Amino acid sequence: MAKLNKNFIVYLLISIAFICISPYVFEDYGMRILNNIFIFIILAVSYNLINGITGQLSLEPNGFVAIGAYVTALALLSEDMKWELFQLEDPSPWVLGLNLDLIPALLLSGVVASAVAFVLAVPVFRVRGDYLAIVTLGFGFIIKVLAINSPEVTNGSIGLNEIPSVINVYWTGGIAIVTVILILNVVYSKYGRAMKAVRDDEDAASAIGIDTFKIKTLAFITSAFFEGIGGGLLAVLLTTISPDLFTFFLTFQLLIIIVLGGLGSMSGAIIGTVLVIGGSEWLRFLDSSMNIFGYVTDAHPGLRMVVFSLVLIIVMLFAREGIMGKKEFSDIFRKKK
Amino acid sequence: MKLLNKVLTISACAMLSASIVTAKEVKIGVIMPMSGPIGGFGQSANKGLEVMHSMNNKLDNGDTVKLILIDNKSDKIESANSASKLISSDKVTAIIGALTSTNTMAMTKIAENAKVPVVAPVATNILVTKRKEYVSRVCFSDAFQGEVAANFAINELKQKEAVLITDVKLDYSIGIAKIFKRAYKKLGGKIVKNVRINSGDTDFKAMLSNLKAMKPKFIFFPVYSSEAGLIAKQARQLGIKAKFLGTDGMTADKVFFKAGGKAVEGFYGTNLFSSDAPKTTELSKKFDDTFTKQKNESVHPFGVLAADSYNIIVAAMNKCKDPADNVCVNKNIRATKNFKGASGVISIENGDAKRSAIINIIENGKEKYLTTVNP
Amino acid sequence: MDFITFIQQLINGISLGSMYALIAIGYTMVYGVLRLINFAHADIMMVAAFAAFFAIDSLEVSFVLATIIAILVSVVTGILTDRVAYKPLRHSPRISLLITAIGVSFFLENIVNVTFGGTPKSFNAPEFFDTIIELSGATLTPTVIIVPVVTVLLLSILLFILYRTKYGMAIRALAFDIKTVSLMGIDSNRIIMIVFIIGSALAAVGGIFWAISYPILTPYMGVMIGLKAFAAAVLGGIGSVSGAVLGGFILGFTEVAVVALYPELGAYKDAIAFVFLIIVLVLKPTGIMGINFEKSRF
Amino acid sequence: MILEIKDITKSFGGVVAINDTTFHINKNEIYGLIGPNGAGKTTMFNIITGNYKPNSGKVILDGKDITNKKNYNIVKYGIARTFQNIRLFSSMSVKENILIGLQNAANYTYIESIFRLPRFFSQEKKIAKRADEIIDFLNLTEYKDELATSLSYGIQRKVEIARAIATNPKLLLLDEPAAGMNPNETHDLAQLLFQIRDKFDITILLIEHDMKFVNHLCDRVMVLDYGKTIFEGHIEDAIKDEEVIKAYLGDFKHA
Repeated sequence: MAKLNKNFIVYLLISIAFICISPYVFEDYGMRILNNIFIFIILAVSYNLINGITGQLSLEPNGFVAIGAYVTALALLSEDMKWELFQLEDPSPWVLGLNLDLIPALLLSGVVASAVAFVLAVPVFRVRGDYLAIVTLGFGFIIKVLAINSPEVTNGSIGLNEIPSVINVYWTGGIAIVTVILILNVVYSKYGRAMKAVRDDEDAASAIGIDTFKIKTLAFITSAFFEGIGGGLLAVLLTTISPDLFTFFLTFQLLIIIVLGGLGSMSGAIIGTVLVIGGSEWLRFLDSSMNIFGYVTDAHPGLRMVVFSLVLIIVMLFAREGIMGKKEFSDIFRKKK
Repeated sequence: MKLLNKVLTISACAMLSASIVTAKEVKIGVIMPMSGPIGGFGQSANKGLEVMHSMNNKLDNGDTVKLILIDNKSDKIESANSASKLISSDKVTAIIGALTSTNTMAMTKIAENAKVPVVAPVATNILVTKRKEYVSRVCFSDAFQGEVAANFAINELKQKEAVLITDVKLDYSIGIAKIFKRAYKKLGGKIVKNVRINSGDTDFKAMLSNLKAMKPKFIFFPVYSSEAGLIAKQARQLGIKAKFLGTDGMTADKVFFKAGGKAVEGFYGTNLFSSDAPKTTELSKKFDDTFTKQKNESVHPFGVLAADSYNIIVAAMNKCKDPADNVCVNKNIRATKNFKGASGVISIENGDAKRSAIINIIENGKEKYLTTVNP
Repeated sequence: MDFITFIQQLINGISLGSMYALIAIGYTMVYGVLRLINFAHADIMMVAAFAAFFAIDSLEVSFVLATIIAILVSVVTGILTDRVAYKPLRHSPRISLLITAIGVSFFLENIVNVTFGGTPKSFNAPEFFDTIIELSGATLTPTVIIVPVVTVLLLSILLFILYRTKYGMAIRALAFDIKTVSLMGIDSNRIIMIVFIIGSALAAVGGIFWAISYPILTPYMGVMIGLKAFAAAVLGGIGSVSGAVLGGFILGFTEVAVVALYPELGAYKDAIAFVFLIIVLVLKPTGIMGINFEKSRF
Repeated sequence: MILEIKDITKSFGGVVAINDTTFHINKNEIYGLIGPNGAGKTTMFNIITGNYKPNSGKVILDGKDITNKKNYNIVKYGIARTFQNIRLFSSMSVKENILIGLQNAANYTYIESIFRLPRFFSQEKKIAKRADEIIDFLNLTEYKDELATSLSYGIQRKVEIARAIATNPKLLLLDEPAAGMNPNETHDLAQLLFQIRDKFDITILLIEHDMKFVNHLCDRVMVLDYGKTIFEGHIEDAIKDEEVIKAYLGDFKHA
């Protein structure tokens, strides 16, 4: 434990230093990608808690991110702005009344997302394995259908605009660091051990006195909480949200991130985020026409997505441990000793 | 975190090497959904842009215009990233895009902050240009089209009772429907039924069977081509005999005609442009010919509008001493008066295009020009 | 609702339900033998529809030949999916298999997107399917008769195979216990391949019916259909072929009934399948046909 | 009397696995459950540990009826078990596996762990110390940080027993603890079980096929055959019992 902490503090200081100097190093585009990376680190690390640590393949993050995004957006928009934005129906009274600062708004996003997760846990964890995947996938769709069909709350498919952009990299980076620390705190506690036990062998875990339903629900709620916060940050970063932002594609991206990084490793989730979000920008050349040894190919929009799905399959087939396996940065140094 | 640096450096290098400058050139960024759920629309729009660019890629002062296309995968996050990249790394002077209103609104804030003009080809929602200094569009807004449709229904089709089919998943559809409802009622019409569908649905038979029992005379359905084609086909299968009026989204893709087949005969549609309409501008004819020659297909409305977005930016650049001066270019874009574009005559006021609408009727699987409505 | 409309809606429900049923069978069979939700199954249906589209539009072959080509293409895709992506993971944790299945699903969607372009394609079915038959007010097209008849026919053939042939016995045995079957000298991989062939062929038939009824194809068309068909399979009792068909019909009827009786809920139509799914999981995880999870299947 | 099994019947789809069985185990006893394959021994274990619900009958632990309790709660009442095919947590070290057994001994809440409140540290320290004690007692110190599933069979058995002891049980259920061990290892295991009984003051119920082992270890045995009790008492008497001999077809000759 002590050793882990010492290493951890070094990483923490490096990260803080990096965040502090980043505005002087990167231009706008770089900063935008960096903000994206930090938000996706929040999402990936919390997704990894339920998916990698607890071993429950849930496909719901898009739903929780959507809840978080809408709650934060509604809390930050002024009453006048709401009247102006809502084109289809008048905003409902509690939507108008919801008016908070950024931090309480983000916390509320997390709380609402985890409350929904709590309600959902009952049908989801009644059965094991694959059903979890399909129910959570369905839940993501239902959230979208609700967002589209509740214009008095969400402004329907037009969505919400003009969300005040009150964050910068210190916010996204800072919240990402806090999220990583809190989730690591869960992982390295008796609850985290119980989650891993559930992943390794659910029957044995139960036979050793672990209430597996409770543990899975805890992981699910915690993960939803931070996904909600990440969603809130995403809304503020983009300044506009609509239901089409929260499709299964978002979940798929997170899945690639944590699989590539190594299911169950928080460090892996961070590396995966940098690779996938950064790499997705870098791989843009795949979509445009290419000049390969004088032979000019046609542009193939969408080729990037083919590459990503292939990466996912190949990692699963040939390198199932991903980049980090189940290890963390600190473990690598410990092995060297 | 080193890795991040590396990735960014590599991507920067890749971008630099891709755009080695030989002569002086001005850059226009293009953000289009080339893949993802609405990738088809982006691809159609981009074709028009390519053709227009091949016809005219020089400014009056001899500078070359370079287009930098970025795929936003039909996604908001990507749209915002793309705008950021175009502005801060590629240093573009103006941006064309990003097709749908929702994706466009994800990038306008970034452009607004950087004072880079955005010209939206087909983002029709009224919010897109509202309170924006640097955002303009060449299409008319949902409000105008909704009014045109209501007027046409009452005055020309003489229909006082309408069934309204709205695609709740589509901001475009709800935008038009809302204005239509208001205008139609004002003119003495009555909406007898308001039906909601979801784009992506394929089976409308249950909904249409219910409608059939009502024996509707007139149906207004501001929806996109796929759904419009399927609704038309299934309505015919069920024996619904009503007059249908659609909007520019209906005929936006030829899949409407193909899938609809015989069922779409006699449908009315409001549009910005019709390849059959009398050519009001010289460019319109020329563009039409070149497009057909190059792409071997007829012109797509999204393609023409993308081409006109380009034309208006180029015209604005020609009026500036330094064509790369984004503030000047924006000023001139927003001062566009009676511009004779490929899609017709366009004036821009407060960022919104003032332009005439056309009404077509579908005959023999083609749009046939009926009338022009001026604003 | 008057009687004619009622009959009309009944017909609508039957034709929609049979298509869900055809696709649900594939989910239920693969789940039976591999305990895997084959996320790529609905995309195999999409591939079949595109193959038929390509054959008719570009190769300009007849509809019948196009159907055969589509079935062959989807069967090959199904076998390849199993051999390349699933077989190496037979003994790995289930989560790996599921993630791979999601990857395969995305891969198929995007490879079709890149190959054919993202614009929706219109499927040219023979004129025959557009014939309108009028029956005292209610109207039919030949599809609404052909689809349910073919579905029931295929189901009967499938049940015959499962209960009366050597391979069928092996499939059922495999669904019961994969380890024991391997010990008994049955080549389980071969049986799994047969399951994929049957499932993919049925998906192809479903895909072509879908393309005839709703002649607009997109690379992402399978996503929603797949989710609904899976929900139908769970509703009927996953692992049971007859249950899948029953579930498909129930879902089809419910969707039609909701739109017909409560038009204002029409926009929530897509959520119905998931509401079913959640209700079944809470009340009776074994589904209507009630097959015990750890006991026999089919 | 620590455990009382009263008239337990359990059937699976018409097949009776256990038929009206009654027995009891005294405190600090080592009790053997023997019988041929399919006799219902493991089913009995699963009933005691709450994995199966019996069709009728009662399980009473230390005077408390635990018949229909959930399996993870039964651990709290004081019953721990090992499995026939060892089930250690594959991603964890030996120590972590044992810490899982100490799960309920660590007394802090989820919130306390998220925010690392003081009680987290004191409790974690407490269970880490306890885990080390158990590890030392079972001579597992050198394997402490190894991945549990990478160790030899015999060691894995010991780790599994250690994990069970960590839950602080009154009654320890061992499902074929000597399976796959050579005579030396079996002997050591027997000694270890005696020590465990004495040091941790617990009662042991075990299923075993190795009659020498049972003979050496068990105070009393019960012989099950097709769900029926055919003998209960001292092992020496069991070997002489005709019905037992018939059931085993001479398996006892080696004993």
